[in-house]
Order: sequence, then C-alpha cells, then structure tokens
Amino acid sequence: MKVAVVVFPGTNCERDTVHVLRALGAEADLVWHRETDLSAFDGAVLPGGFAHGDYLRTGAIARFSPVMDEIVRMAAAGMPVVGICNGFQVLCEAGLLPGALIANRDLAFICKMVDVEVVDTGSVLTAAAMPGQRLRIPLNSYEGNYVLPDGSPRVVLRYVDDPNGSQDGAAAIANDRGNVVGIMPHPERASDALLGSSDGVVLMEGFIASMEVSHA
Amino acid sequence: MPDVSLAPEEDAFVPDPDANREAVYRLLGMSDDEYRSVCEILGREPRPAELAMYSVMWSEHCSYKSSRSHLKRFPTDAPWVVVGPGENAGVVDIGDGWLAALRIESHNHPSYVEPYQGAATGVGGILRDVFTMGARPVALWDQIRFGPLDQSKNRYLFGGVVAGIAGYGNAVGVPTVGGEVDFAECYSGNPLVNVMCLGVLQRDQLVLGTAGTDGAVAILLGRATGRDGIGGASVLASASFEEASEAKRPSVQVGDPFEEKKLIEACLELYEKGLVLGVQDLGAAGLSCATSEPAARAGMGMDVDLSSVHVRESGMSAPELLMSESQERMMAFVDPSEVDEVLAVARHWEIDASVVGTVKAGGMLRVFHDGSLVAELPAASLSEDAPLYHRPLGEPHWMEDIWAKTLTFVIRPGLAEALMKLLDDPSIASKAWVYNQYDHMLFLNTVIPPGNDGSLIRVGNTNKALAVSTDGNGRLCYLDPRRGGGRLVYEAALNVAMTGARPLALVDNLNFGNPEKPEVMWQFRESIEGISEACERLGIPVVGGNVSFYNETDGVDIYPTPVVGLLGLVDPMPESPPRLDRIEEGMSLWRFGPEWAINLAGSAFEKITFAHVGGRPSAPDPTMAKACIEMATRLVNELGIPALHDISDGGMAIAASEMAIGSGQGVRLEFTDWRHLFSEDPHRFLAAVPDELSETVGALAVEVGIPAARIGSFGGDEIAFEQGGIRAVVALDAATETYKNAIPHRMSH
Amino acid sequence: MKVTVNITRRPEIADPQGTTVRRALVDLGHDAVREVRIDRTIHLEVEGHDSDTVHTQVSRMCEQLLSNPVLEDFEVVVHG
Amino acid sequence: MKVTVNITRRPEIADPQGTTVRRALVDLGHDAVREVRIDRTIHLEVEGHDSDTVHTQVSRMCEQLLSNPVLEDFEVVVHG
Ligand SMILES: Nc1ncnc2c1ncn2[C@@H]1O[C@H](COP(=O)(O)OP(=O)(O)O)[C@@H](O)[C@H]1O
Ligand SMILES: [Mg+2]
Repeated sequence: MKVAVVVFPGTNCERDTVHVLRALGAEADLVWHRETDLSAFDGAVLPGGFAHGDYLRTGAIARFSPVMDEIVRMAAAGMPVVGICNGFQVLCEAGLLPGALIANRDLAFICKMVDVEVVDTGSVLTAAAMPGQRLRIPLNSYEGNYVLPDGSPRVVLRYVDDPNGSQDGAAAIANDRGNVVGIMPHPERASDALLGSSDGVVLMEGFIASMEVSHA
Repeated sequence: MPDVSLAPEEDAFVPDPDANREAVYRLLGMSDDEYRSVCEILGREPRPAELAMYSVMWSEHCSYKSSRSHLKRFPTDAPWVVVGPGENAGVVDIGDGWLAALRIESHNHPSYVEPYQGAATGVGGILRDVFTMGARPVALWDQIRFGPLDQSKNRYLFGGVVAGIAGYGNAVGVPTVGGEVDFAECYSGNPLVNVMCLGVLQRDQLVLGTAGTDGAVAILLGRATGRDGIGGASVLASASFEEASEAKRPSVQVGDPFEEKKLIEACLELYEKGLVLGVQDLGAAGLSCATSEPAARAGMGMDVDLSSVHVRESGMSAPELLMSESQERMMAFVDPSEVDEVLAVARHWEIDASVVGTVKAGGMLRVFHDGSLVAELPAASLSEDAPLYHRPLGEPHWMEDIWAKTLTFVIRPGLAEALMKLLDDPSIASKAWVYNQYDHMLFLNTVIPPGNDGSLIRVGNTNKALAVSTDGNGRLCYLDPRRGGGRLVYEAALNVAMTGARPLALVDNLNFGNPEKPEVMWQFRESIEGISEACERLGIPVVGGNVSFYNETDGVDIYPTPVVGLLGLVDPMPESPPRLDRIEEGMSLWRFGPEWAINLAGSAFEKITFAHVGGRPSAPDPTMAKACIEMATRLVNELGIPALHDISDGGMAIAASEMAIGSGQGVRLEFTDWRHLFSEDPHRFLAAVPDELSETVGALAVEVGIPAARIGSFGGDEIAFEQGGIRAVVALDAATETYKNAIPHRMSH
Repeated sequence: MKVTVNITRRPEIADPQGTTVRRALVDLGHDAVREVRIDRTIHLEVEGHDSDTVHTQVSRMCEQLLSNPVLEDFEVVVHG
Repeated sequence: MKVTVNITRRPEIADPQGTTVRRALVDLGHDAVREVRIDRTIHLEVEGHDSDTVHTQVSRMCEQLLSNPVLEDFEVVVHG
C-alpha cells in the first residue's frame, strides 16, 4: 500500500505529509507534477502550499499538470484521494470535488488551531473517526472560504466556530462516493502533542486504512 | 592599465555623461571626493556603466562606509563559529555535523514607499542570504516598528507590512515563528521592517560566495531582469527621506515568492549534488555586486556579457542591467564540465538560467554589452577601495537633561487602572493579530510557537533544538544607548535560556538616524559598545548584522533602534518544553533576580500612563545576567518547570498578567513597593512552580546565587496584586479581552 | 493583437473583498457608495491576424484556465 | 450611478502573476500568447446625480484607497 504525495511547483507541505504518513506506518513517496504514471500507488494526497504561486486562482494552473490525469483515474477507480488546503483547491478546480474556495471572510491569512466536528464518517478521511467527535487541527490559509452555488456540499468535517465564512461551515467535503475528500485545515500538523495536538492522526489513519479497503 | 577604447553607449539612465558628469554622479549619490577616487583607480574618467557600478557598490547601504570602522568593535570569535561577519550569513556549529546559518536585514525605506512589496522583498532577500550558504531556510522572524495606530497612515503601513511578510513568507514555504512589534511616534514617517532568517545544513554542504577558480562559469539563475528598483540601493537606502520627495521614488521591486520557492529547491539540489564552486545572491546592487564580490573574494577577475542576461524588458542599457534589483536571482559559479548538469537542474525546477560570464585570473572585471566593452575595472576596487568615513561624533547635548527629567510620585497611582491601560497598549498587547497571519507551523518543528518569549525550533531528525529571541527597545536606547544596547543582549539571552537553550551567537540590525549628525554617530557608537560588552561578558560572538542609516523624516531621527537576534542551542531538547499554557491551578508564582527594582525610567508604565520618556534606565549587571541565564536553563532542563516568563515591557505586572492570560489561570501576586510591579529593570523573570518542586527550586537558587522568592500563586479568575490591606484586582476575562483585542480593534477602523 | 478579457464574479457569489472595500470607503466618509464589486481584467497580447480566430482562441483559454465557471463569467474583447 | 474603475499596473512594474499565467497558457498549447497582464476592475454603485461630482468623488477614492499610486494607474468611467 503506497501513497503518492504530489508536488507541484510551489507546494510546500509535501515533506511534512510524507513524514506523518510514514510515522503512521504507511509507505509514501513524493511525486513530481510532471509524472504520468502512478500505477505503483494505491492512494494520493495533494498536500498544502501555493502551487504555481496561487496565481490567477488557487489551484487553477496546477489542475493542468500532467500528473492530474492519473489522479482523475485513481479517483474514478475508487482509490482514496485527499487534498489538504491547497490540494483541496486543486481538486475543486479539477472538478473532482464540487464548488470552489474563495478569500476568507476577513480577507486575512489565518494560521491557528481550530476545532472541527466530525459530521459524516462515510469518507476515506473520516472513516476512523466517531460521529460528533471534536478535533483540534491547525488551519493555514487565505482562500479557505468554501462556496458551492446552487447546491449543498457533502460536509464531512464542520468548523465549530467558522473562521472563514465557508458554506455550511464546511471544513472538509467529500464526493458522493466518499473516496475523494478536500480538507482545509492540516491534519498532518496535528500529529504530535508536542506541537499542540495529535487529533489529526485519526484522519490520517482513516485514510491509510481506506487504501487497503479500496484495494481489497 | 591598458588603454582600452570604450564604446560610447546610448544610455537612458545616465543622460549625457560627458556634458554633465557632475550632475550625474551627484544624482547617483556620489560625492566629489568619491568621484575623484574612482578616477584615480581607473586612471581616467569612468564610463556610464562603471559609474553605475561604483555608485551602487559605494553607497552607504552596500559599503558600510560610515559604520565599518565601528563594527570592528564587535567580538566575533568563538570555537563554534564557522563563518563570521562578511559572508552572506553567519554560520555556527551545532554539533554532530550540523551547522546553523543566521542573518538579519532591514527593508525600512522600501517598506515606507510600498509596505506590502517592501516587506515582501525584505523576506525574499533575507532568505537568499541564508540559502546562498548552502542551508535550507527553516524559520523567519520579523522585527517591525510603526507610528501609533490612531493615525490611518500608520495603520495602512502596519497592515501592509504584515500582509507582505505573510504573503511572501507563507507562499515561499518558510514559517515565520516570532518577532516583535512596537509603536512610537518617531517611527511615523519611517517605519522599521527588519527580518531575520535561520537555516540549517550539514557541514559538507556549506557554500561560500566565491567565484571559484580561473575558468569557472557564472550562471545567472531565476527571475528575468527588469528595471526594478534601479538605483534603489544608493538612492533609497542612503539618502534622507522626506515625505514630499516623490520624485526620488524609483520603480518599486515586486517580489515573487513562487519563483523564490523554485529557486530554493533548485539551489539546494545543486548543493546536494556538489555542482557549485560558490554562490552569490543578487540583492542590493544586483549584478554589480554578484560579479565583483565573488571575484574579489576568490582573488579573481571575470568577463561578463550583459547580452546573455535573460531579461523581462527590452532595450535595457548596461548601467540598468548592472544596477537592477530584480528579485529572486542567484549567481552560481560552476566548473565548465558541470554547466550542462546545472542547466538541467534549473530546467527541472522550471526556472530560467543563463550563462553570463567566465572567471579569469588577474583581478580585472570586464563587462561587455552588445559586443562592446562597457566596463573594465579591478573587481576588488568596488568593495575594498570603498570609501571609509570616520564621521564626527559627539554626545547629544540633551542627555543630561533627559536623565534629570524623572517623575516623582506623590501618591500611588491606581494599579488596576494602570494595568488595564498597559494591556490595551498595542506595544504590550497580544501580537496574535500579527502572527496568526503568518504560517508559523510549517515543517512540524515549531515546538515553542509565537506568543511565548523565545521560539524553539526542532532540528530535523535530531534531538537538538534551536532557540531564537529577537529584541529591540528604541526608547531605552534613546535614554541610554550603551545601557540599552547591553540590556537587549541580556534580555535576548535570558529569553533563549528560558526555552532551555544555551546562547550561541548573535546577529544585529542597527537602525539609526542620519550618520552625518554627530549625535547619531555617538548613539551608534554607544550602542555598539553596549552590545559588544554584553556579548563579551556572555561569551557570545556576533556573526553578522546589518546597518540602516538615514532613518529620519523632515530632519527628525528615529530613536536609536538596534535590534538583536540571538540564537541558542539545546541538546537534547527538553521533553516538555515550557509554554505558558502549561500553567495549572495551584502552581506557585516565583520571582528570580534582583528584589529591589524601583527604577521606572524608560518604562512602558511611564510612557503609557504619564506620556513620559525620561530619566536614566538602570545599568545591566553581567553577574546577575549570568546567574539568571544559568537558573533559567537549569529550571527547564533539570526540573522541567512548566512555564517561565521574563520581566520586560510593562514590568512584573504585565509578565504575571501574560502568564495568566496565556494559561487561563488567574494569578495572585504580593508586592512590597508598587514600583516593583512596573519597573523594567533587567535580569528578572517569573516562573510557575508546582508545589512539590518548591524546595528544590529554592535550593537551586541558592546554589546558583540568585535572589528568588515565592510571590504568589495561580488559580481563580482574577489578576490580583496585593500588599497588606491593598488589593488591586482585575477580572481575568476582562484583562484577556483587552489584551487580545487591542490591536484587532484598532486595525478594524 | 491586443485582447481584453473581463472576468466577472457571478452575482450570487459572495465577494468578501468588495464588501470590505465598501466598508473601508464608508469609513473614509464616502457614504454615498452603495455597492462595490471587484473583478479581474486580463490583458493579452496574442499573435494572429484574424480577430475571429483570436477571439475563439482566447475564449477557449477562458474556458480552460482564465475563468472558473463555478464562480465567474467572462467576456472577450479583441481590439484588433 | 454606476461607475467603473480600471486599475492597471504601471507598465514598468513587474507582474509575476501575469508571467506565470502566460507560461501556463503556452504549456497548454496557446503559444501565440506573447504577454499577459492581470489587472483589477472595480464596479461601484454610487448615489448621486451629477456625473462630474461622482467622477471627482471616485477619483478621490482611488487616490485614497482603491489604487496604489506607487504601482498602479487608474481610470474612472461614470456610466451615468
Ligand atoms: N512581528 C511579529 N511576528 C511574529 N511574532 C511576533 C511578532 N511580534 C511579536 N510576536 C510574538 O509575540 C510574542 C510576544 O512578543 P513581545 O511582546 O515582543 O515579547 P517579549 O516582551 O518577550 O519580547 C513573542 O512570542 C513574539 O515572538
Ligand atoms: Mg520576553
């Protein structure tokens, strides 16, 4: 079971993500955005950062990277695909998740711990969590304000105290099948009590376990 | 010198050199004497490209011509220093093959012209200084100062600068893990924006800014060159700044953190593969500096072809190409056999690269443009022959007066009221509005985050952690630059010690007024003296720094504002590093350090409650400083004390309140003389001590030789100061609200 | 050829920037300002001779990359 | 009254965003694209009857807040 952690030019959370996945026992490798063959992988994470500098719109240019054809294939095959922060924005731009992310309500970058509540455990990211469970996870974004005009998203994690104006308080949403998830806070940053919280571990573990399920 | 015939140049920037030489070199900020020296060096009149190079390289900003003679005073040696001042960043050995690189820089004037881009490009520049050394940048700190927030112009500058630091730092992917913010009237027309960067590297990856050997190839990497900030170095940073002088504004540099991120990764790959002989970043003075300095360091010369430089705009003249300060560029010097591989690495990371020169023996720098030779000069003359000024200095006539201007208190002021007023002052209040805009968590190493005294950063997969504290205090240095300078070092060292770390090295950023005024030069010399003495006493080498002069508006100088950044090492990292949020109900509050602190000169209390700045601040006491440092490190490493906090801005009253606010636990504190509550006398700190450790802590204090006393306890929902029957009380909720909202409230208008 | 692309945010989508700017203008005393919307204009220089071809080409760029159909509408103007 | 403000980056000022978007378009096969610059357009709804007054008012807003005089030029169009 191996996770592809995709690196676009400007991605910056890739090493943190690999570090945590490995610490939790998963195999994980960095994959450059020009890669065209991910057949050796069973799941993918699009980590946080500023792909292509977030120029034009967050995630807009990254969506055209060669590697994205493979991500689309994996998603269609039911493999777990998770976008964290900037990765979430890429998944929306690529149409793998509905909606879009716009500037935070207060027009400021927000880097701080937030509380989220698990509202749906049917996704690859929340599979190991308990409904109603509260998690403390760092948020780190400027464009974290989720919108889905003419629709209501499948929210899997909701902010307890919405910091950025997201529709339905969405902190993470999933596709219908539950195998593609976008999450705005950073679960990999909540993986060590020394750094303030280890509540993200249950999410990363859920993701890792889902790889095996989807494979079986 | 051979008699070369230089091609006449069509030149937009230097209009007609022959007809109007004097006007031209003056426009470029050069004095008559300096111009004569250039003529002597060359044995003839300089051509436009040459004049451009000398003018930027000999500007105050690049040549340190007013400060060099004083900077020699700093102690710079210690067994663990690998690279001292003079290179792009200082480098120290932190054991087991690991090195740490450190550097601080100012971007004051550009940030006044355009706060967002000025601050952003400041971050970009300091990062390049650090990854030029072979290090991966792991953390940033910012030290910023503005006029009071009741003026909209200051709010605009403050908001823009913070957004710029966030915009660049977050996107480039280096966490900003601490810093300082201060507000005072003197910074209204001249904000200070300093940024500091820490990098780590393995010993064998150290790279220096040298051009290597005869035949080495110079490759320019990164952003295309445009007419950005031309003359910025000399005109912006070296001339006085008057609000009216719009005409002086050259085009502003615009940062591109995305390009820098790619450049960092590309350079680190070049170092890892051992593909470079030396590297130099392009900052102020652009190509002029990035060709001449590495060549001079290597004792070499160089042929440079400006026509090969990849450009953003067409029709740039040779002087423009040489002076451009386009951001996100690096010059790599490589062996000819490795050029292809270097270009391949650049392609992989999707950055542009062009071969622009060849290193030559003999020491002459020859610059070609469109097939003609446009400059030929000794490479070393641009740095080594730079003018050196021994500017006159004299103690300001006002020193005696301000020392005599002390406040006398006939009755005790209302303590609760005073406390609330201090908590509501933006200089003292929570800086979360600032650091919550900065990604301070990236890399998963920020063990002690902003909001505590020093920050603590874990080093990769080792047991080591690096602590950093940055400190400045313009008011104190104005009242006594020598005492003030020394106290900054002691305060920073104590802050670092309170994370458990041992102080290791210091960088400084000297922000001062107009050096042509003897009073300013006196303040400058005194501050350096104070910093140096303290460093000597503590055995801390100065490994780098930066000078920013001409911080004045309409003839009024800023407070002398040296800022120090102190790096410490703790190995192994304490198991549970101290943090204010570890304080629990029932723990005792202890004070360490001198008991009788009653001097209020220079304190935030006098400034904020009485609008008074006067008197003479207390001198530091090296023996007590050392005792404090030893006590703090041992409390953390031997006893695992959960939280410590130094007594600085706002005195013990604020220190205790911050512990309460940071932990959500009320605090009760007994005092003897109310002035103890607000005095900022040095070498004092507070700690939260679990009861079972009381005896051990007491015994340790005796062993270390430091006064210590249990002065209160944590718990409840009040902040209370008590003395006999007197009780000054503030509800913890109200104090917390005021402290957290002071800046956000002001910024939402 | 010079081409201008106007990208406008669909009216039903919140515009936090516009809202903030309006508030700031009112704070500055410009209380006659009723509404503010901030959009993007992209200026392109495209090689080509036939404005229809260029128009088609740039419209394609808008669909692919320059605009996000979830949030925005676009309009292409070829200046010839 | 409806007012449009075009804010354009002064030509000598670098536009990293435009440069990056141009690269992306070329990567997508649109290699006829020579230059891309990304600017802002602000649409305002301002109460008032006299277009000259409104023009003066909005120009003042541009100087104060809407544009950054160091980097940008602005143009105010009142649609009446
Ligand atoms: N400009 C800033 N950027 C990031 N963090 C900051 C900034 N200013 C202050 N902080 C953080 O806020 C905390 C308190 O700052 P300050 O009041 O200056 O502390 P001290 O009195 O200990 O020097 C520190 O942790 C500091 O790192
Ligand atoms: Mg402190």
